[in-house]
Parts: sequence; C-alpha cells; structure tokens
Amino acid sequence: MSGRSAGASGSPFAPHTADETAAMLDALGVDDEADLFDIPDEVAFDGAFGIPQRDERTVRADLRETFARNDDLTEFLGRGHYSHYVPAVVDDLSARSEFLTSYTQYQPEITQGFLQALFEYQSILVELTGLPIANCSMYDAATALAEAALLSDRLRSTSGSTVLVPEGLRDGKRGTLDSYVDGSDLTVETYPYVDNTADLDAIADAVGEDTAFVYAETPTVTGAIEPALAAIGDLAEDDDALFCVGSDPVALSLLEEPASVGADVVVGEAGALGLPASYGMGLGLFACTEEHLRQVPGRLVGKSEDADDRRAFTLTLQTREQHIRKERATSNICTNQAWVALRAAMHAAYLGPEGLVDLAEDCVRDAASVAASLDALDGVTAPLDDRHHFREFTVGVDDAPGVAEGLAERGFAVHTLDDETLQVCVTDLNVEAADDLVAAFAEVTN
Amino acid sequence: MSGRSAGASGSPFAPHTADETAAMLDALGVDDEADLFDIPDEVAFDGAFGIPQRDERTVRADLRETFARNDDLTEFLGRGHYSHYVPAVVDDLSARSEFLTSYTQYQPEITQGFLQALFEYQSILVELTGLPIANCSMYDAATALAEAALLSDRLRSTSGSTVLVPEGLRDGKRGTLDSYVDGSDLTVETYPYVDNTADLDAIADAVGEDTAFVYAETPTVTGAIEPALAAIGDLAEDDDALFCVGSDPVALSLLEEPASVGADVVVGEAGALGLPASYGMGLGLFACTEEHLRQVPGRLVGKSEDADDRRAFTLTLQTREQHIRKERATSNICTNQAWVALRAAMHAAYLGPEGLVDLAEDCVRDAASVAASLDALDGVTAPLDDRHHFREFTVGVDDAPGVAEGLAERGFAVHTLDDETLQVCVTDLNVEAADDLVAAFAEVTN
Amino acid sequence: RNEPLLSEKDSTTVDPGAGSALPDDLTRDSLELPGLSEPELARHYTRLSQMNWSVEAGPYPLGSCTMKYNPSFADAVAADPNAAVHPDRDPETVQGNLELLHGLQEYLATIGGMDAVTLQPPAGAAGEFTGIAVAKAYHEHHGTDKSEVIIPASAHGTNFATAAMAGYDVVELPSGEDGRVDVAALEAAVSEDTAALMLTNPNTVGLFERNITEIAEVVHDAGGLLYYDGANLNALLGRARPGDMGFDIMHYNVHKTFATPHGGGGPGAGPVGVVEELAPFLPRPRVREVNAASGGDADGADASTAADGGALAGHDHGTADEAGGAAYELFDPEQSIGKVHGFSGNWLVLIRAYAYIRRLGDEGLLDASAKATLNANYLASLLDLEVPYGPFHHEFAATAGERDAADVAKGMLDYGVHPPTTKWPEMVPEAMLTEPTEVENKRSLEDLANAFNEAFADTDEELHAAPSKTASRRVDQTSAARNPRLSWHALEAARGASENASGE
Amino acid sequence: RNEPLLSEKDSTTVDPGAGSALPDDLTRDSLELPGLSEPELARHYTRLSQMNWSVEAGPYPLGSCTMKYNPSFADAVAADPNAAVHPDRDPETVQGNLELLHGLQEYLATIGGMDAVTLQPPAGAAGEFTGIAVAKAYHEHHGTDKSEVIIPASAHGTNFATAAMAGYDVVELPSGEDGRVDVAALEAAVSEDTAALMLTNPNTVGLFERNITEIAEVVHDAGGLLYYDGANLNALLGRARPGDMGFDIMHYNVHKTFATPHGGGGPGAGPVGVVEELAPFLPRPRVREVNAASGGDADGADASTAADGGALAGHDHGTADEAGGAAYELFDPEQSIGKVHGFSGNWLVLIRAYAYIRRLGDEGLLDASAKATLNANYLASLLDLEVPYGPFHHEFAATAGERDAADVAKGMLDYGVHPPTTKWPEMVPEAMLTEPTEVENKRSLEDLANAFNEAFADTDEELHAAPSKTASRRVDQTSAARNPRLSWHALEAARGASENASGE
Repeated sequence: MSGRSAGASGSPFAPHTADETAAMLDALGVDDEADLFDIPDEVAFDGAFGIPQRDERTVRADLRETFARNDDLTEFLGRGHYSHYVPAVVDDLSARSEFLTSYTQYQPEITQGFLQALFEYQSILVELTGLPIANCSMYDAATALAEAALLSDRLRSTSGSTVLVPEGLRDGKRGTLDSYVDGSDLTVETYPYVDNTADLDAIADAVGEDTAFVYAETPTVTGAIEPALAAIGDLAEDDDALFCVGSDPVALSLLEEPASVGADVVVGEAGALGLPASYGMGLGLFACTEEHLRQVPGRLVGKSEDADDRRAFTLTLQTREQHIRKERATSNICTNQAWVALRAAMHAAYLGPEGLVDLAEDCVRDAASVAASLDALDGVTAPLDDRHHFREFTVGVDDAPGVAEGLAERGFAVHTLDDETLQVCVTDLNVEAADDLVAAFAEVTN
Repeated sequence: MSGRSAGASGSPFAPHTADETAAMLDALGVDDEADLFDIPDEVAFDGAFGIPQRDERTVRADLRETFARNDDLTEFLGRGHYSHYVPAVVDDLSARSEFLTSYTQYQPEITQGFLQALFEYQSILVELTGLPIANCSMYDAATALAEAALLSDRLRSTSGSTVLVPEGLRDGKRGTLDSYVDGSDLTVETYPYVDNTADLDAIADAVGEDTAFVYAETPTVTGAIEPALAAIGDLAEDDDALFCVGSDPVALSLLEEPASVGADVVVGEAGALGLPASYGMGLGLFACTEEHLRQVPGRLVGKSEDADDRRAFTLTLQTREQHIRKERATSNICTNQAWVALRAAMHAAYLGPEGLVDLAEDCVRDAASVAASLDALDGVTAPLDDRHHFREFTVGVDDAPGVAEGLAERGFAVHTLDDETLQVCVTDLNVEAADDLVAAFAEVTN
Repeated sequence: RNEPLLSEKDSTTVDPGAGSALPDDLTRDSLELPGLSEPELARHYTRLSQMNWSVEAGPYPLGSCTMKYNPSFADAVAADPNAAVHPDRDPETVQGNLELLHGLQEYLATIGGMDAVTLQPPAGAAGEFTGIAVAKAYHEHHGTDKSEVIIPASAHGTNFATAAMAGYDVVELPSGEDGRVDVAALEAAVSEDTAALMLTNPNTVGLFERNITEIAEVVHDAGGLLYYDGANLNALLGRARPGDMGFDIMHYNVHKTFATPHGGGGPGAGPVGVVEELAPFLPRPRVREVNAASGGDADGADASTAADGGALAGHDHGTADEAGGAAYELFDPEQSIGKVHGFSGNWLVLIRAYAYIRRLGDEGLLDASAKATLNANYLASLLDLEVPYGPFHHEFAATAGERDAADVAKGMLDYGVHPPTTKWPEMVPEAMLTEPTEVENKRSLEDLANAFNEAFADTDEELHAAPSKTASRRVDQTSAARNPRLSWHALEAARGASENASGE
Repeated sequence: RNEPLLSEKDSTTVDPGAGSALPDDLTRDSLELPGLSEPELARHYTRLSQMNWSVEAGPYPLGSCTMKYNPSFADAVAADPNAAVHPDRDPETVQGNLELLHGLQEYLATIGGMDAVTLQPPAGAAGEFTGIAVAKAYHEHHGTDKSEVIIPASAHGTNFATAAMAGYDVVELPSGEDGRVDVAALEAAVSEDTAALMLTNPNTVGLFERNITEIAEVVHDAGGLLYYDGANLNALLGRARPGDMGFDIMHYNVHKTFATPHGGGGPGAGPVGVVEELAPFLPRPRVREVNAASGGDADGADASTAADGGALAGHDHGTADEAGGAAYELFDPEQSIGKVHGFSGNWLVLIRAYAYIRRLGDEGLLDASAKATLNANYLASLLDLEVPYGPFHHEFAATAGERDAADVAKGMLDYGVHPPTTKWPEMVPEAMLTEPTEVENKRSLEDLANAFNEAFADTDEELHAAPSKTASRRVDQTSAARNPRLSWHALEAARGASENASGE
C-alpha cells in the first residue's frame, strides 16, 4: 500500500510531492538536496545505518509483540513509583494535540491554555504542601531532591555544606543526589532510621553549623509515616539548615501539610497522580517558601494582564533560567515534565478534595488490612515496625528471595529488600488481588 | 475512592453539588426532584432495576474480560464486511470531541468543520462512483440498497414495480430489502448467477416493462468482478428501470466507475475505508444521477455563502427530509453514520489516489495468489469460477464444515457456504498469515 | 479564515488501469483525488474540528435531541481490539460479543418494562421502522387488516415518515388545549383500521400524558397497538416504564438516553423492545442463553427474569461456559420480520450504551432523570421568554412571541452557547424547544439563560446581523438549495462556467 | 473570553483528619481544592486546549527547538498496557522493555557513530549534565585535574548552565567572522585545564563547522574531550555522524530528532552516547544481551556490532529467549558516575523514539535531513528580511535589522503562524532564528514567508499593538515578574488586600 504518508519513499512525515521538491530545488539553483549540505568529505556518512523502513502497521505489530514479552504479573510494587487508577477522561483530554504537541510557552498570547493549566497545577501543589511557591515540575522526585540540595548551596542564609539524608534513601534518589552535588561544595551524609523512620537523636547529633540541608521523607521508602517531622524541622532550623520534606500529592492530601512542620522545601513524586505505571517515568514536585523564590530551579507561571487588561498568564522570572542567565542560572533545566503536570492537575481536579482524601485514606486502611492478613500467617511478620503506613510496608519472612520467587510463579511481584525482608505496596489498582496475594504467601511460606 | 465524578452518589455525569441542587429546588419551591415529576401513581416505577452502580475502572475491567472471551482467530472473512488497516492518525483525529460529540449540523455557523468534512466525503464518492450526487451516508450497504429500491418506486420515470436482484445476494441485504419494500408497491425478484456473476441471458428474460430496478454487484458477494455491468445497464435502460450498482470505495478506486456503465444509483459499504472490523457496523454509500436529486434519501451538504459572502457549507434540500416533509419525506432517516463517513474521508485522503489504487490492486493480486496456492493443494479447488477476484473467492473442498472446523482449531476463520464450498477473503490485514492458512488447509484436507 | 478543501490542498490524477493485473475493460482510466501527507491531514482535520461545536464546548440544549456528555471511558471500552471481530464469526467463537449483546437486551428490557429487545436497528428512525414493521407483521399474522397509524401533531417527523414507509396512512391527532393528547379526539380517530398509535411520553413540550392508561385502553380496545417513541425516555429513567403504561412496542435512542456520542449525525442505535406476544416478530437473529433454548418461549422468559432485578446484577457470565461450550447463541424469532440492517447494527455504539448503563446503575439512572428535570424547570424559571404549559419534565418549549425564533437562536450563537431547537413543535408559536439535560450545573444554566435573555432583548436588526463571532456568519440557506453545489466537482464546474461566461 | 480558573469553578474544603484511621497529629486539618464533575472537567480542558498553539495547528518554526510533526502511531504504541510496568520488576520478567531499550541504545549508537549509549537522562539538559559528568569522571579516573569547559558564545544556555552545575568554569569562545568557530581563538582558549569543548554542529545559525577535524585535534591534543550538543542532529541524519567527526560524547534530543511530542514543555529524553573508552563511566544500569556479558568490555562490543549495520535489521529478539531464560539484562558500568534519574528515565518518550526510528529507517532518516535543509533554504530565499551567513542547513537566523525582533514576532501571530525564536543567537542582531523542519511543504513555507514579510512591513505602531487576533493580546511580562502571582492563593490574597485597602 502506498499513499503519501503510507508508502512514499523517504520520510513519511515530509509532505513534499516530487513536483514541489523539484520546484524548490530549482528556486535554489541546485540539482539535489545533497548539494545543500556543506559537509567535508572526510566526515561524511553514506546514510547506511542498516535500519529498514517499515510501515506503521508493522511497527505497531512488532512492538505489540515486544511488550507482550513482559510477564503478566500483578504488581505489589512501590518504593517511589506509585500509580493509581487514572480515569479515561484524563487520557482523552491530555492527548489533545493542542496540549501534547505544543512547545514551551514562549509566546504567551497563543499558549494561554497550557499556561493556565500549569498555573492551576502550581496552585494545587501550593495547597497540598502549604508552601506558597511551586514550580511547573522537575523531572522526578530524585532530581527534585537533588535540585533542592543545590538550592541550599546557593543560599547565603545557609553557611554549611553538609546535606543530611536518611541512610535508607532509595538508591535512585541517593545516586542522583550524589551526581548533582558532585559539582558543588556540598557533601552528603546520612542519618539512621529506627523502626523504619528517622532516628531523631541521631539527627540531633548530626545536625550542626556545617549542615546546609536536612531531608526527611513521609511516607518513607518503606511506607512508614514519619511521626517526627516537626522535631526534625526544628533541628534544621536551629542550625539555619534548609529543611526539605519528601512526599507525594496523594499522601499530602491526608497528612499534615509540610509547611506546618517547618518545611522550607517540599519535593517528591507528583506522578502518583495522572501517570499510569510507566517504568519509572515521573513528575518532580518542587515547592518552597517565598524567601527562596529567586532561587527556584525550573519554570514558573505567573498571572499577568494583556494589553486589554484582561487576565493572562505567562512564564515568569525567567532571569533565573539557563536561556537568559546561562552559567549563573539556578539550574540547567529546560525541558521539564509539563505534560505530566497537566495530567496530574486533571486527575486532582477530577477527584476533588473528597476524592483525594478518600484515596489517601484507602492507602492507609488497605495497607494496614493487608499487613494484618499477612501477619496472621505462620512465619510471616508484617509490618516490621510500629508505624502507621501509607500504601506499603515491610514483611519479614525466613527466605525472602525464595518467597518472592514463589510469589512470582503465582503471578505476583513484590520487592525483595534483603534475605529476610520483602516489601508490599497496596493501591486501588491491586487491592482486589490482595486476598489472592495473601493466599499465595500462605502457600509459599508453608 | 470518591470525587465528584468518581464516586458521587447518583449520576457521575450530573455535576450538581448538594448545595446547588438545594438552591435550585428552593428556587422552584419544591423539596425534592421527585416533586417535579407529574406521573400518576398507577404507572410509577420504584427505580429498582437491580443494576448495581460500578466505578469506571470496574466497568472497563469487566468488559475487557468479556471481550477476552472472544476466541483469537485470524479472520479470512469478507462477504460484505471488509476492513483494511486504518492508520492511527484517523483514530486520533476522528476521536477529537469536536467531531465525536457534536450533533447534526442544524446551526451551520458553528458546525462548518463537520459540514466541510461531509462535503469532502460526498466529493470523494462522486469521484469514485462517477455520479454527481452522493449523500452524507446511509446506515450500511443493505439499507442503502433498500433505499435505492424505494427511490425507484417514487420516480415517475419508472412505471414498473419489480425489483431485480441477484439470487445469491447476501441474506442481510436481501432481508433488509424485503423489509423496506414491504410497505411499498414493489416486489423483489431474482436473477441467477452463472460462474459466480450475473447470468446476462436470464436478466434479459427477466427485465421487462414491469421492472423498476435492476441491481448488480461488483465485486459480488463471493468476490468475483462482474464483467457485464454495461450490458446489464443497457437492459435496465431499455425498460426505463433504474440501474443500481453495488460496490465499495476501495474496489471503485480500481474498477470501471459505475457511471460509465450506465449506473443511475451506486450503493455499497463505504466502511471498507476508515472502519476497523466492527461486527458488521457499516457506512452506507449512496450516490445517484442529478436527475434524482430531489428524491435522494438522507442528508446532503451543499456549498453556500455567509453574510460576508465567504464560502460556507450547510445541510441543504432539507425539504426532502422527515423533519420538514413528514410522511411525504424521501425516507425516515434522521441519524445516519456521519462520523464513520468522516473517518472514511480521512482514510481516503491519507491514502490518496495512488494509495487507494495500490490497496485495490493488492486486493486483486493477493486474492489471486492465495487462490492459486490453495488450488495447488490436493482436494482443494480455488477459485470455483473463471472470474477475476477482488479480495475473496470461493474454495471447493470435500467436506467444507469439517475443513472449516479444522481451520478454526488452527486459529483461522473462513466462511462456510455449503457442504462443499468455503470462502476466503484476503486483505492487507491477514495476507501475512496467508501462507499459514494455506499450510493449515493442507493439513486439514490431507 | 476558511480552511481550504482537501481538493484545494492536493489533487492528483492517476491511471488505475496502468499496470493492473486486471484487463483494461474492468478498470477505470482515471482517478483524481487529494492525497495528503500525515502532517497535512492532521492540520486539515484539526482546523476543521476547531470550527465545530460539541458537547465538550458547552451547553447543547437541543430539545428532543438530548445531547448529554459522552463519558470518555465508554470510548475506551469500545476501542478494545478483542471486540473488533467480523460479523460472520461462528457464534461459539465470539461469546464475549454475545454476552454483551445479551446483557444489553436484558438491561433495556427492564429499563423499558418490555419483554424482549432487538439491538439490530442502527438508529432511532430505523427502530421506529422496525417497531411499526413488527406491529404490521403482528396484525397480518392475526389476519387483521389495518391501514392507519395515528400520530399526534406534535410528534417527531420521523414518526410520520416511518408510518408512510411501512405503508400506512397517517392520521394526525391535534394536540389538546393542555398540550396533551385529547382523549376525546383520540376516541374519534381510532377505528378498526388503527394499526397503532405512536406516542412519546413525556411529550414534546415536556408534559407527561397523565391519561396514558386511558389512552392505552382506547387504542387496545380498537385492536391497535401502542408504540412508544423513546426520544424522551431520559426524563423517565427509573420513574416510569413504557411497558407499565401499556405500551406494546418502543424504541430506545441510545445517544439520547445512554450517552453514546452522536458523531455529528451518527452512528446511533435504535433498539426496539416489545411485549411478549410481539417477541416472535422481532428481526433475526437475537441472542439468548444456551440453556434458555429449551424453555419454550425463550424471549419472554429471558426478559421476565431480567425484570426481577436479581439477574441483572450477576449476568456477567453464561453458566454453560464452564464446560467450554457456548453460553450464548443466536436464534431467529419464529415469525421474524426479517432484517433491518445488513448485520447486527451499530456494534461500537451498543458497547458504549452497555458500558454506560453498568456505570450508572439504578442510582445513576434515577439521578439522571431527576437532574434532567430539575435543570429544565430551573432554566425555564430564569427565562424572560414566555414558556407555555408546564411544569415540565426534561424539556420545555419557550416561545419567542413576536420575534423570529430562528433569529433569536442566531443571536444566541454570539453568546457562546448552542441554541435550542427552533420553530418546533408547531403547537407553540415561534417555539424554542429547550432541553438542558442533566449534565449542566447551576452556573451553566444561568449562563445559558443569560444568552437566551440577551438575545431575546436584542433588536431585530441586531438579530438579523447575527452571528458575528462564529466561524461563519449567517449562512445563506436559500442559495444553497436554489443552486445545489454538492461536491468539489460542482464547484469546479461552476468556476469553469463563470470563467467561460466572462471570457465570451 | 477568559476561561475561569479551576478554583473559580469549584472550591471545596474538607477536613482530612475527620474519620481518618490515622491519629490527629499525623493528619492535616483542612484541604481546599476544586473538584469538578467529568463534564465540567472536559469542558475546562477542552476550552484551555483551544487557547493553545500546537504542531497540528500550523508551522512552529522555533529555531533550535526543531518542532516536527509527532506521528499518531507512536502515541498508540506508547499506550500499550503491557508496557505499563513498575521499574522495580525483576528484569527477567520485563524482557519486552529491555528489548526495546537495548534496541534503542543500538539505534542511537549507530546514528551518532557512538559506541555506547545511556537512555537514562530525562531531557536534553539532563543529557548534557550526564555527558559532562562522564567527562569529569573520565578525567578524574585518569588523575588529570581539569577545571574549564569551553563553549562558543552562540551555544545554547543549557551548555553554560550545565558546565557550571558540574563544577566547571566556563570559557566563552567568541564566534568567528564567518559565524563558525575561530580555530585560532580556540587554540588560544584551550589549555591543560580544558575538560571539554561543547559544540553543536551545524551550529546555531545552521552552518556546518567545516574545520571540525581540526577543532577535534586541538581539543584532543590539549587532553580535552569533545562534546556534541545534539540539538541540531536532525540536519545531519544519515549525512555525518558526531562520532566520525571526532566527538567523544553527545546527547540526543529525542523530541527534536525523533519526533516525540514536546507536551508543552516536556517530558523529553536526553540519551547520551560516548566512545568506547568513556562507556565505563555511563550511568547505571544499562541494558545488554545476556550472552554479551562474558565478552569482556561488553559496551564497546555491543555498539560496534550495531555500527556494522547488519545487526540493526534483525535485533528484535534476543537469542537466549528460546530456552525460556532472559535475553537481556541490566548491568552497572564499572566506573559509573551513578544515577541521573530515580529510575530509567522517561520511558513513554523512549518508546516513541524507538517506534519513530523503526518507521523511518535509513531512507526516512536521510530524507528528514534532506527536506529539513531544503525547507530552511527555500524559506530563507523567500524572506524580505536579511539573512546573514548561509547557505544553511536546517535553520537560519534572519535579522529584523532596525526592527525589534520580538515585535515582529508578535506581529506574525496575527497571520496565524507561530513566530521563530527571537533575539538569539546574539551574534545576529535582532535575530529571528527559524527552523521550519521537514514537515512543512512548499505552500506552507510560502504562507510562513508571507507572515514574516507582512509583519516585517508593518509599522512600529502596528507591531506594538499586535497581536490582536489571539486568545490574549500582548501579555505584560514586566508586571508578571515585578509582582509575582504564582498560584490562585496569591490571586485571592491580592484581591483580599485590595479590598482591605479600599475599605479603609
């Protein structure tokens, strides 16, 4: 089959007819497009990558086959990548080409729609975090945390250079943080957890004049709700360190807002709203106090007025950004996760505050209930701490890798933390299969 | 989970908050919506259908499970319902809510987009049929044929009352035709096929003064290309009968245009473009000569001008239609298949004339090639006639139901026509599996 | 700015016969059509879409058209590739499809209070035709010769056209003074020639026919059948069922009641429900459970089980499936009228209707009629236009009085809303038939009322000049009809002619 | 007309702690957010979308942003539910994902002439950061202390910001008179402190750095590495490869070169390719075939097979899969710099890039650069504006001369096109950096040229008043920055304050 897009030779997305191409070449006085290229012979390439052209149907069929090669497991996985059911209307609306195929809003007069959507996203995060400033997004929770640490390095108010983070921090976050601070004056140190949340005494010992940044998570990577945030915040404040809280918008719908426990910055994974499971793709939440406005990394949308004095939105405070400030920019970030932020805002507005709180409350109740069911099994302890949990919790068994393998054979994926510890994450997407999971645990641990 | 749409009690698509409802009831001076209903007790219903409310995720999951209950067979099926690969861009563009959730274009000033798209659809069919008038769609090929027959009943030029159709006409078409003519003065008679196309001598015998309408198909229901269309047209013309040709837009891209063989009306299944396999859902093609313009059933879009004398489109000649002419309308049709017509036009424009002709040519060559491969098998004859074929052809075997069952066990669906005849339809969507089909035939017939 | 036609963007002529495997006399010599690259195609249709109103653009209060919001999830369900099968598949291999069709038959039967349902009619008008054909077959089967169908003057045009298509004479029934059927007039109209009375209830001005039981008696006593036009069923969901009112036949408009998208004109679906004694006349085939086959009159049996309620909650899987056999099968009703569609109707639409009913359940269906009626009454209360009759259910016909209703509608366009149906029904002078449906909220109704009132207050001069803020300004209908130009070929020919004329 | 904010449509306050299973001290007291029904939500975002430009609306000739048409089929591929898995899945259970990632690593390696590729960086700037971090790790591993990165003045702002983030001092290299790198100036700038030269080629005014081999020699001789900014790779597809020019490190902007949608700002993906000796420093983990694990330096081996070409046509399935074992596995490069993203980057974007490359193949990739370059040159030839330098490849910087480039851009808005990038690069006064890409055709380029020329011919007064046909008229940037209002809370507070003020 041919047709202009379906089988024309060359790029199916270059709309030139042969006649048009000829007329254009003629107008330029050249015989061939190749004549327009000014590439010295010694670096010229012959175009032979060895990649065959395929029609779109073949590509789709091939990739369907490729993805079908993934095993079909019911996932009880979390540890930083969470997904909840995303209503179909979010897919439909966010797929509108006006959103999906638009660029950054450099011409606000014809991009008011996206600008307003991002302003609304910022506002939703302001409400959830309690902090007055939220940017348009970072890449993910890890890069948001790393940028928050770098922010502390830029502040005159913090004289220190130590970044204090939990020792159990997820590797992806810790690794990214390490990479980002490598070019700064900061060094990363850790504080221990007791009973799966922060060891307050240890933090008190660790925080000092040299501390620039203290980071605490709630829920933690194992799902424990951190009970001592305010105390950690006080410790940070005492030494003029920036206090940064990590969370996500679903948890923040129910939990104490970080501003009220003294957070200067909130980071986290906002893709818990709006994003389906996507192999780790995320949406970096970044919010902070007014004081640090001029040091915020990434884009900000502000309200303004147009020539008719009507409300209009625009990217603002761009002098912080790389395309203006170059090496003195607050970050090198340019492309961010705007479209994911759009989806998160849609999802939040669909749920509304009642829906968000209900969803969050289910994350508490379902985790507790599944943990209790597992704990009732011989040879299984859940949770392994005395905390309240959000979505997930740790599970003690004799042979964790063996149990995980047995569960996989029965169609379930869980985290294996060490030889005796598993982790299970319960959400609206898998809770119906929780009884089956418990039954599988019973079989495997018997 | 709740949220205004997700879990509000009542209709998830009624946006009223409790406060708003209360204020509205108050304004109307009633306590409850039930008070607004003026339904006598003796016919009142208590609302208990016994259908539980489900959240959207559950409905989607349930129906995914339901459809998964269909067996996964590679279909070599045609006989009036054809599908070709529909490019993804057609899905995306036709799913835009401005198209999908709009109504009939009763206010042309705010529906120019759909009107133009339908005007373009009409134009594409005008080119394909060679006839100057094409309507915005009928329901499907069967209802288009039936409406064409009724058209002949309304014409003063045709004095007869006999509708002449092939005896092998597909049951769905014949049955619909019978239903439609039941209220008219028409009676349906048939002419035989020889070698799977029209028996010209028999038509010559059958056509007479009493004939109002002669119908011929190309390709026929068994895929044979009718070689004698012009002769049939002449016979019809000799007795002032309306000559109607049945086809589809892919076939018409390659085959002689019906106008040139004397067709007064062309009907058929235009869903061969733009529609995926959809369990028989269709798009009725209806085109005719200028002479019958005022007798056309269904909607027509015409070009006009707006108050600024700019080009504008509008539904036109509505005095033919039921909402104006009531019992003297040319048909009772109101809702048609506009959105499917939109998709067909998109698909045609995507392919362009080269693409359409290539696709049509493949329908000829692939059918011939698969027939030849089957014919080479012992105990298999294909095709069972001496015609050229389009997409499909008949296959002779000893035990057709047994072979069909054997093929089904091997993952293939074909038509069983009688104890010794199968039918196989080859398109771009199954041609890659044709070798496997032939191999399965070889196994089953061995 | 206008969007160029496809043919103005590209026009390519090919010779299809050249190089074809077919002999020359079977192929055409020339094909001239536009061919666009994907980027061009995307821009063309995106631009066209931007010149089109939709439910997601704002209120669409077309009276009697019931334009409700079409939920996204139903589109997602209909796009399931496993549902995309050929209609000639062996029923044993498409049990999923049959399960859905069977479930929808049951849902519709219980919602309408009917005993048996066909899903084959591809639109409301096709449903009417099917229903009247069933009535006709029923009368013929019983050897009674009927020639007339009675239709109230305020009925939809399709009712009249349908009756005529089915070969009946139409007897038009004038409206009573209260806007309802005048029972005395009906008594005068019925006779042994009466095949059926076609009625919609609530009627076209939103009034419930309070005398429906009496009306049914009059028609039935004369040997006629009572046909329910489902156009206004949204107003009654869960509150009254046509079957309980004495109707023998009804059609359902799935886009009006079950929120399937109207697609700019279609596709729709017009399932037809009937009482038990008419079930044998329904189009072939229908779907039933395999174990129901042995039960004599399976149709009635199915549906009355359904009406019990209990079966509906759990009819997900046929029971025979466990053993690997088929749970559902197709069957031809004994005295079937035959076919009204080449296959099984508009499948992709039926899927959505089923999904919608499952989503809403009893609670949602009942609330839909509640809010549709609340909205209509609230909106009417806000209008400066006079609204005769009332109180209403789901819709009302305001009158533009001295003003031209169509002009007021054009004026409304400039206020960013879609106007109501105009100049119909004729019983209300300069009618503006308005149906907000349940999907508008208080604020949206107030905005809509404002558009009504502002346009109504405009001068005639202003209205004649309206609209001015739309993609096109007032479109000349007369020119379009007087000089029909129905394809780009016609535009080309007209251009050629005018060039020739000016050249001479 | 403005669309109200979500918060103006609804604002609901709840007490999350009430009834919670959590103790009071862990829960918040109040949450005030909008909650919209689905119909309201659909209308809100549909309306917002109507106020937004996109590639499907028309030309988007932002120089150096390369806004190409994003094919629909790639979106369909990315929506495959089987691809929607959690990143912590055992690699053996997500072989499909690994197969795609491995295939994309190979494609990108061969297209760039690189030996090894990481897909982890979630955007171009993140890719730059990754690449410079790799360079830094490489130098540190070899015990050489480097402190500077050299960047041409005309480079993207991200280059400067990236070098600074990585802890390097920036040495800015002024442009030569011919718009290219001045080799003498480069020679003066390099030293033993030079960690890398960051370069894009063709450069920001569309000129190929003809002396690239010499440039590479200068940098390499000083012990520095050559970094390729992939922003302009679309111009070179199939015609020249950064690896062959002497570059050691490069990033790919998948939305610029492989047509992934930009989503109004993101997500993107910024894969990084390196030559063999830098492969051990790439972020962890990467993907390799299982049987490649035993081959010592797997990275180099993978990529050089890929570069042979033959492997690319048939790398669909790993061979070990037949036996039921895993064909692909994750591995950590030996001297890995660590992580640059919490997981594996922007998966949904990577899928699309892979699908696009498979769709186009050699033929399509080569044609993309051909038509992108043809289009830029043709468009430039139609402009009344002066275009310094040239002939160009994929983009050019016209100068607005005496006019303000930003004003001319605003004027263009009224002609229904998106204007080019303005006032950058600084080497061209009042620059209008224009890149039509290959997706525009002759007519579209002529329309675009017309918009340029018409706006350029407008008076300053007219331009200052522009735009007037857009959703908003000229937006006041100064007001936005001087008085930042960054949430609806801020608007509310401002309203409260002004009410208080007027009340006093």
